[in-house]
Amino acid sequence: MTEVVATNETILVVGGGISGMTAALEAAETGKQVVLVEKRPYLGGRVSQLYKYFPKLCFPTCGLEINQRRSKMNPNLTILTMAEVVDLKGEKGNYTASVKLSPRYVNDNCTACGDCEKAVEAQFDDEYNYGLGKRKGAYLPYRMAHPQRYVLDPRIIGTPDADKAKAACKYNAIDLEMSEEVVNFPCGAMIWATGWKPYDAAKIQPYGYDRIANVITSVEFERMADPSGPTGGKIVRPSDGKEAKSVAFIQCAGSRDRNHLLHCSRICCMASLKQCTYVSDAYGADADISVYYIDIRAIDRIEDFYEKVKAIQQVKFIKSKPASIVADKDGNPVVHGVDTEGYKRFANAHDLVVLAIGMEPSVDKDSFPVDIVLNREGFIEAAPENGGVFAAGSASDALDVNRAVQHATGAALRAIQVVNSVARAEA
Amino acid sequence: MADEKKFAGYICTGCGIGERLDAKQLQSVMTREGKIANCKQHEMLCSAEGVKLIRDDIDAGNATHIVIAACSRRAKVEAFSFTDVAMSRANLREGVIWLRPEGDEHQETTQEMADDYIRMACAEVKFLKVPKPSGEQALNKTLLVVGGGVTGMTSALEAAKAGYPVHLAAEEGRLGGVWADLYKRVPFRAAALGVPNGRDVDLPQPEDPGIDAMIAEIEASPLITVHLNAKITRTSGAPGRFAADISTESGGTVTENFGAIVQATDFKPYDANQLPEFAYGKTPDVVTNFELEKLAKAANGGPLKRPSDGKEVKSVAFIQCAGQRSTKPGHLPYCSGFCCTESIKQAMYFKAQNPGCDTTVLFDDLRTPGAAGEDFYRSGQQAMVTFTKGKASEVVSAGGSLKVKFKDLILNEDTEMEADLVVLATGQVPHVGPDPYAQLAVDMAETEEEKAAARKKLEVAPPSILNLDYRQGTDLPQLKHGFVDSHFICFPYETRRTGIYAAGPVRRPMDMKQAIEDAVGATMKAIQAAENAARGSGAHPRVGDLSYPSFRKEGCTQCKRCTVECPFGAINEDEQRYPQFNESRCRRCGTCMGACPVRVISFENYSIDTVGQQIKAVDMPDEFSEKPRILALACENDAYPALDMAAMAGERLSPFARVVPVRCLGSVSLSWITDALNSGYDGIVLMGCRRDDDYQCHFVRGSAMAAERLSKVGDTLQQLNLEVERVQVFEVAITDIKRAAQLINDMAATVEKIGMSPFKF
Amino acid sequence: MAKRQYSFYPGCSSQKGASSSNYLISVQTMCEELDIQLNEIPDWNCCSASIGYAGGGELPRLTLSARNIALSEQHNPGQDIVATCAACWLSTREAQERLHEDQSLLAEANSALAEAGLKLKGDTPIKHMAEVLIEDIGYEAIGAKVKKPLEGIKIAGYVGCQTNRPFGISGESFENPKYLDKLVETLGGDSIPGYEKKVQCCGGALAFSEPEKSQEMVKGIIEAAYDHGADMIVTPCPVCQMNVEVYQDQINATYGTKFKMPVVYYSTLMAVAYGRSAKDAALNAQIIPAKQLEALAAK
Amino acid sequence: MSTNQAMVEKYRNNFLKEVEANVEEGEWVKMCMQCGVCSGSCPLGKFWDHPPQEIFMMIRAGKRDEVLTSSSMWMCTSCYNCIVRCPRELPITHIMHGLAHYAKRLGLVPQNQPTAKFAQLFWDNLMKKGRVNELKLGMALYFMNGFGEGVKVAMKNQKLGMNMMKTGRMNPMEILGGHAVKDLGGFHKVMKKAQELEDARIAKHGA
Repeated sequence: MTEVVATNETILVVGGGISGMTAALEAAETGKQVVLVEKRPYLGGRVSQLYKYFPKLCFPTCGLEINQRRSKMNPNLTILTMAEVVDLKGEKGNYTASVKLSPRYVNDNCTACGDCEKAVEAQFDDEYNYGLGKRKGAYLPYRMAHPQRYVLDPRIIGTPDADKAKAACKYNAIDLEMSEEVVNFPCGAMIWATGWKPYDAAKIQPYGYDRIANVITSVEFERMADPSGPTGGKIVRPSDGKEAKSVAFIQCAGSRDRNHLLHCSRICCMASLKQCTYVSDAYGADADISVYYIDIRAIDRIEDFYEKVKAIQQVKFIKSKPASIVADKDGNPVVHGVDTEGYKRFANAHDLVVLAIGMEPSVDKDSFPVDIVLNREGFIEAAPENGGVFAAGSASDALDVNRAVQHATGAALRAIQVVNSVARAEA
Repeated sequence: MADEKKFAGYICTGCGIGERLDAKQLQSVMTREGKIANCKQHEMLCSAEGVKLIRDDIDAGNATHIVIAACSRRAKVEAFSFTDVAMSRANLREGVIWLRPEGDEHQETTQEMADDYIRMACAEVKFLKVPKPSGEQALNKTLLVVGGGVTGMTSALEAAKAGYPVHLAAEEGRLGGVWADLYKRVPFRAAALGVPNGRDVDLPQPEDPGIDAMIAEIEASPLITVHLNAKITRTSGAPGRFAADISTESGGTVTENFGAIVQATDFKPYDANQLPEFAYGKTPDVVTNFELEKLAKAANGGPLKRPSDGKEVKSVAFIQCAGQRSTKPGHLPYCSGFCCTESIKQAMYFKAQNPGCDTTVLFDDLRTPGAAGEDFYRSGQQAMVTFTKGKASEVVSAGGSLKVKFKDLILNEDTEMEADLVVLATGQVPHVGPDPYAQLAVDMAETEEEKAAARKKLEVAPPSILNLDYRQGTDLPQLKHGFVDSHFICFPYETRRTGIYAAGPVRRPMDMKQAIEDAVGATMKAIQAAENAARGSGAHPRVGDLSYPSFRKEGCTQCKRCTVECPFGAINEDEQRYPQFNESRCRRCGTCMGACPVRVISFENYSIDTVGQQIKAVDMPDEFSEKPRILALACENDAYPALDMAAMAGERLSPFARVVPVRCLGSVSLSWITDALNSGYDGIVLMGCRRDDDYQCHFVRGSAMAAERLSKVGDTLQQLNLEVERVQVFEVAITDIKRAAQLINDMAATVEKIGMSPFKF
Repeated sequence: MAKRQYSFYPGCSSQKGASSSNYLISVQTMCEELDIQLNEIPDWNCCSASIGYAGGGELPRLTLSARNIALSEQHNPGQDIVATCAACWLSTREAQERLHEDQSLLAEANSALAEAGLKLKGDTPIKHMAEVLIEDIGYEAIGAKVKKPLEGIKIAGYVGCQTNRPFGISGESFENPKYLDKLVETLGGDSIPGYEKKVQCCGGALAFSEPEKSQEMVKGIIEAAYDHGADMIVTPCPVCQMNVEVYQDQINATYGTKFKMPVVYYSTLMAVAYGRSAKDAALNAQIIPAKQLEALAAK
Repeated sequence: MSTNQAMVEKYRNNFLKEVEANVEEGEWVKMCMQCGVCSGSCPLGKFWDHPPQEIFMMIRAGKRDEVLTSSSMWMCTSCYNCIVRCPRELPITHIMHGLAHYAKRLGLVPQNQPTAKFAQLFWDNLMKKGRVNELKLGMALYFMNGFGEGVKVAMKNQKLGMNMMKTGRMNPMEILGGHAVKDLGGFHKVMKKAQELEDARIAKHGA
C-alpha cells in the first residue's frame, strides 16, 4: 500500500510534463511540500518525444536532464507515476485528493538492467513513438525515462511472458501481484498541468491521413527525425521506406477550423519551420520543401528563426489551405489547392506530407474532479470560481514550451499563495 | 568525530558487474591502492538491504567519506542519497561493462578500466568535504520591483499575496507606465463554453484595462511601498542582502535591503519618426497605435475625431508591422507580438461608436494565436472590420484625406485606399539599461567593421536602470535586440544576475495578458531566490548545493581572471583588489576555479584536487605496453549522460578511455591538462556544450570561456614537444549518443597513429 | 411485423415518362421486399433543386419546399419524409433548417402558405432513401432478403455530391463514404473501396448549360471505374445517374473513348438481388444495358 | 434611375455592406479568413474568372461591377465541397447563388450566360405547373440561344433524346399539358404571396 505524506500545506501537481515538472520543482525548491502525479510511467510528457526545440534547435532532453536531476535531488518532492487524480473534495486551502495508481508490476528494486525485456516475447505498438515502432511487453519507455524503472504491459499479465519476466529478474523487482489502488491525501492547492494531445488527424478527411500511408502528423515526424527514434533518424516514407526528399508541411491541420479545433495552436508554424531544417539538414540541395500556410505565426523574437528558414533555398512557402490530398499510383501524396497569392491552382506530388497537427487540451470537463471554468476551446480559464485549482501550461491555452514554462512558474506562485495563507492562518 | 575522516567503500556486484569483472581484484585495488580498508561487497547495493549496509556504517560513525562502486552517478540517486557524508561513485556499470564487449580477449583491458575507476573514486573522496552553509545572510523577504507598469504592479501584488513585502519603484509620477493610457484592453479570455458548435456569437469584446483597479489594490496593500519618480541609483550585494538606493525627484534617497529584485521596466514605444514613408510627423492624422489609445481615451466612447481638423473619423486604415519585421536601418527586426490583436481592438473602438465607419487592417501575417487570439480575430470580423492582406508602401495626405498605397497580396495588384486617419501598428522596444558587455564587445571585435558596429552600440547605450556595482557592469546582460539574456526555452527566467529577474517585455515583446502572467513567474523566482539565499543554498541549476567558492588569499595574484570570467558577474573586487565571491550570487559552475591560473579557488565538494587527483590516480602503463590512456573530461549534464545512454544503447568505447565528469567545461583548469600530459596521458578529449547565441551551456558562458582558455593549450603542447592532436575540444549534445563515444574512439585511433606519449614514468 | 410507413416525396424526375422514372419503379420493388410503405405526399410540387436561384429569390424558393413539408404534415402526420432524389432531399431539408433558424423567414413562408390554407410546423425529419436503408433498416436486414447474390459483378459505388454533402449519411465522411461499397458487398457483389471518384461532381444541373465542362468531369468518373475493372457504376442520385449514363456517346465522340459503362441505382441492384424480374428492376430503362444484371434476373 | 444605380448611390464605396444587406447569406462574407480552401475544392474551379475566396476579397475591396458582372458565380455546380471544407463554415454555395440572383435582379448578368439562362428557364418552367416539364425544359434549353443554334443543339442531342424515349424516360406527350400540381390555383397564390413578401423585404434595403 502506497503511503503519501502530505498536509493541507502540500501542493498537488497533476501532470508531469514540462509544465507540471516546472511548477512542482519551482515550488519544491522554494521549500514547499509537493506531490507530483503523472499518468505515464515516466516524467517529461510530450517534450520527451520531441527531437529538437525551436528556435534554438537545441535538444529537449538537455533541459529534461537538468529537471530530472533537480527532482532526484529534491527532498520536498514526491513523484507518483502511472497515477491519476480521480477525485478532489473540500475547498481552497483544504482539499482531499484521491489518486488512482495503476500497477506497474515492477517495484523499486528494478535496476533497469534489462533482463526482463530480453526474456519477454510479446510486442506492442510503442506509444512513445506514436506507434511508428514496436516495443516489448516489458520495457523502459525510453532511455532517459525517469524514474529509471521498467514497466510490464498489463496485456502480458496472466500470460507466460509475465512469468518469463519474473523469472529473468535477479532482483525480485517484478511483482505480478500488484494491483490498482487509490490513495487519499490532503493538499491545500492543486496545479492542473495535463498538457495537450495531438488532434485526431483521421478526422481531417480531405487530407486522407486514414487512407494514405505517406501522410503523417508533425508529432510522428518528430519521432522520425530523432536519431534514437524508430527510423534511426532517417526521413523516409512509411509506405516503402524510400527517402523522403520532397516533403510538404500543411499548417492549421485541425486548428483555426470550426469543423475541428476553434483555436490557433500557436506552435504548429514554428514546429514546421523547425522540421523544415530536419529535411534540409538531411538532404541539403536535394531537399524540396513546401509549407502550405494561412498565416505564418512566428511571434516576437522567433521572427528571426522564420527569416533563417526563409533563407533556405529548398524551402517554398505557399499561402494556401490545401483542398485535398490524394495518392497517385506510386503512393505519392498529391496536394491539391490554390495559391491564394495570385490564384495559381496546383496539384503537387510529394514523397511525404506532414500535417502540422493542432493541440487539443487534455482537459476532460466531464471527468474533471471539481467545477472548473473552461472556455469553448476546452482550456481552463483563470477564475476565482476555480478556488485553489490553477492551470499550468497547455491546460490553459495553446502554448509553446517557453510560454508553458513561464506560465507554470507563475502557477507555482498561485499555489504557494494559497498554502502560505493556510500557514499564516495556522500560525 | 568532528573532522576525523572515516573512509568506507562499497562494491556492487549486481547488474552483471560480478560476472563481467573480478570483484576480488576490485576490492584489493580499493583496499591496497585506494587505502580504504573498510570495503564491502553486495550483490545488489541499491536494495533496501544494501542501502542499510551503508546507512548502518554511517550511523555507527564508521563512515564519513564513502565510495560506491556500482552504476552511473545518474542512476539510483534516490537510493544512494547519503547527504550527511562525502560520496564518490565509481561508474562500473554504464561506464565499463555496458560499454565493453564480452570475451576473454577484452577481459584484461576491461578489468583495468574498472580498477582505474576504483582508484579514481578513492582519490576523489579523500578531497571531498561535506558542504556546510556559510550563514552569509539571513532571510530577507522584502522584494524590490523596478517598474510601475502593469508588469511591475502585478509583481508587487502577487508577492504581497504570498506574504512578501515589496518596494515598487516607478520612473513616472504615477503608476501604470506605458499601459496607463489604454482606453481598453484586448480581452483576456476566449469565448465562454456553451456557445453551440463554435458559432461566431458572444465573442469577446474589448474590455476595461483594469489599471485603476490595480493601482487601488496597490495603494490598499499594507505590504507594498510605492516610490514614484524614482530611480535606482545604486544596487549592491547579493540575493538575501541586496542594498538599493532609491532616489526620487525630490532629491531624497532611501537605502533599503532586499532579498531579491524584479526588473519590470516594460518597453518604450517605437519612435515612428523613423517612418517618413508613412507620413508620420508630416500630418497629425497619421498616429501610432500608442497614440490612438490616448485619442480613444479622450473620446471616451464618443466619436473619435481627426487630430488635424476635429472631423469625425469615417474611415481608418491600420498598417501592421509598421517599422517591424524589417531589416531596414532604424526598423525592428522582430515582431512585437501584440500589435495584431491591438489593431483589431482599436478598429473595434471605431465600430463601437459608429458601425458605419470603414476600418481596414492591412496585414501580412495576421498573428492572433491561442484560443483568445483566434476568437478575438473572429470578433473583429463580426464587427465588420475589414482585413486585407496587403503591404503598405506609402501614405500621402491628399486634400483633407489620406491615401494609403499598398500591394493587395490576395488580388495581386498595386492599389490604394482613402482614409481619414491612419494608425501605424508600431512595436515595442525593450526598456533596458546598457548591455554590460558592450565595452567588452568593442575590445573583442575582430574586424574593423565589427569594432565600429560595437562602438556605435556603445554610444547609443541607454542610461542604467539598476546601477549594479558589479565588477561586470551595471545592468542585466542582453542576448539579442536588447532583450535580457536567458535560456529562453527551458529556463526563461534564469538571467545572468542571480536574484535579479526580468519580467514582461524586457524579456521579449508581449501583450498585457502575457506581461501579467510573466510577472507572476518572475516573482515566483525572486521569492525562491530570497528563500534559497537564506538557506545558503545555490540557485538554479544547483538548488540545494550548500558549497560555495573559497580561495587562498595568500596565493592569489589578483589577476582578475575569475572576476572577468564568471558568467554571472558574481565576483567583485574588494578595496585591496582581491576577489570577493558573493556566495549567493554564485551558481556553483566552477568557471572561476577553471579560470584561476594559480589554483587557489575551490569548492568543498568540487576542487582542483577532486579532479586532479583522479587524473593522477589512474594507473599509467609504460610507453611500450600498447596501452595508451585517454582522458575525457565530460560536462555532467550533456556529454556524460550521452555516454551513459551510449552504454544503454550498446555502443562500444575504447578500454583506454578514462572519463571524468565535470560540472561545466568552464570549470576545467589548464593545470589538469598539463598535469595529465606530464603524467603520460596520450590523448585528452574535452566535451562541453554548444556556446554560440543558441548556447546550450546551462551556465551560459562556461563552455565558451573554456573554449577560449583551451585555445591556448596548443602552446603548452608545443612546449612539451607533443602533437597538437593530443588535446581536442568538442561541442557535444546530450543526444550525441553515438558521437560521444566515437569522438573518444577517434582519439584512440589518433594516438595509435601518432604514437604513445613519451611522458610515462 | 408492421410495415414501415414514410411520407414519400418522389420529385419531378421520378414521374411517369420522366428521366428517372426507372428509379421509382425499382424503389417501389425494393420497398415491397423490405416491407416499406411509401405514402406519396399528395399534390407535392417541385423543390427548384439547386438551380432555381436565377428566377427564384430566397423566400419563394424556400416556400416551394415549405409547401411540400406542410402538405406532408397535414396528410401524413408523424411520418418521416423520404425522398429518393438527392436534390429534392437536400432542398427540402435545407429549407426546413433555414426556416427553423430564421423565425422571420418562417413567419413569411407561413403567411404565403396561408394563401392555400396551409401551415408549416417544420419539425418533420427529412430523409434520403439511402438513410432509410442504412439507418432504419440496416445492412443485416437488407442482406437477409438476398436471393440472387450479385456474384462476380464488380460495381463502383458512385455517391456523388448532394447525397453526401453537406448532410450525408450519419457516420460516413464527406471524402470517403463507404455505404455504397458496404451495400454492394451486402448484396453479394464486389465493391471497389478505393474508387477515388466516388464523390467527384458530375456537373449537376450544369450538364445542360455547360455540357463540355460537365462531360469532362463525367469522363473522369467513368475512366476511374474502368481503371478499377468495374462492370458497372451504382449511384443513389438521379442527376448523377442521368449525367453519367446518357452522355457517354457524346463523350466518346469528343474524346475518342469507347465508354459503355452501365450506371444503375442501388434500388436496381437490390431488386435484382432480391430475385425480382428485369421489369421490376426497370432494367429495360437502361440506355446502356446492364447485361450481367439482366442475365441474373433472367435466371 | 435603375435599381442598380440606386444601389450604387445607397452604398457608395461599401460593397461589403451592400452584399451583407441584399445578398442571401451575404452577412457571412466578412468572416472569410482567406485560406483559399474553397477555391481549391471547386470542381469547376479552373473555369472561374474569380474563385470564391477571390470574390470575397473583391467584395471587401469594393470591386462591385467586376463581381456582379462576372460569370464566376454561375459556375457553381452546388457540389457543396467548399461548404463542408470551409474552416469558418461559410455557406459558400448559397452565397454564390445569392450573388448570382442579385446580379440577375440588377440586370448585370453577362449576355448569353448559359447557366443564368437555363436557371431562369428552369424556374419559369416549374412555376407554370408547379412541377418541372422535362421535355419543354429540354426544348427551351435547345432554343435558348435562338432557333438556328437550337436546331444544331437539338440535332446533336437527337440520339440522346431518342434513347430517352425508347427507354421510357422521356415522353413526347408531355408537350401537351404534362404533369402538374392539382391545386394549381392555390400553388400560384402561395408563390405570388411569397414573391410579394420577398419584394417587400428587398424594398426595405432599397432594391
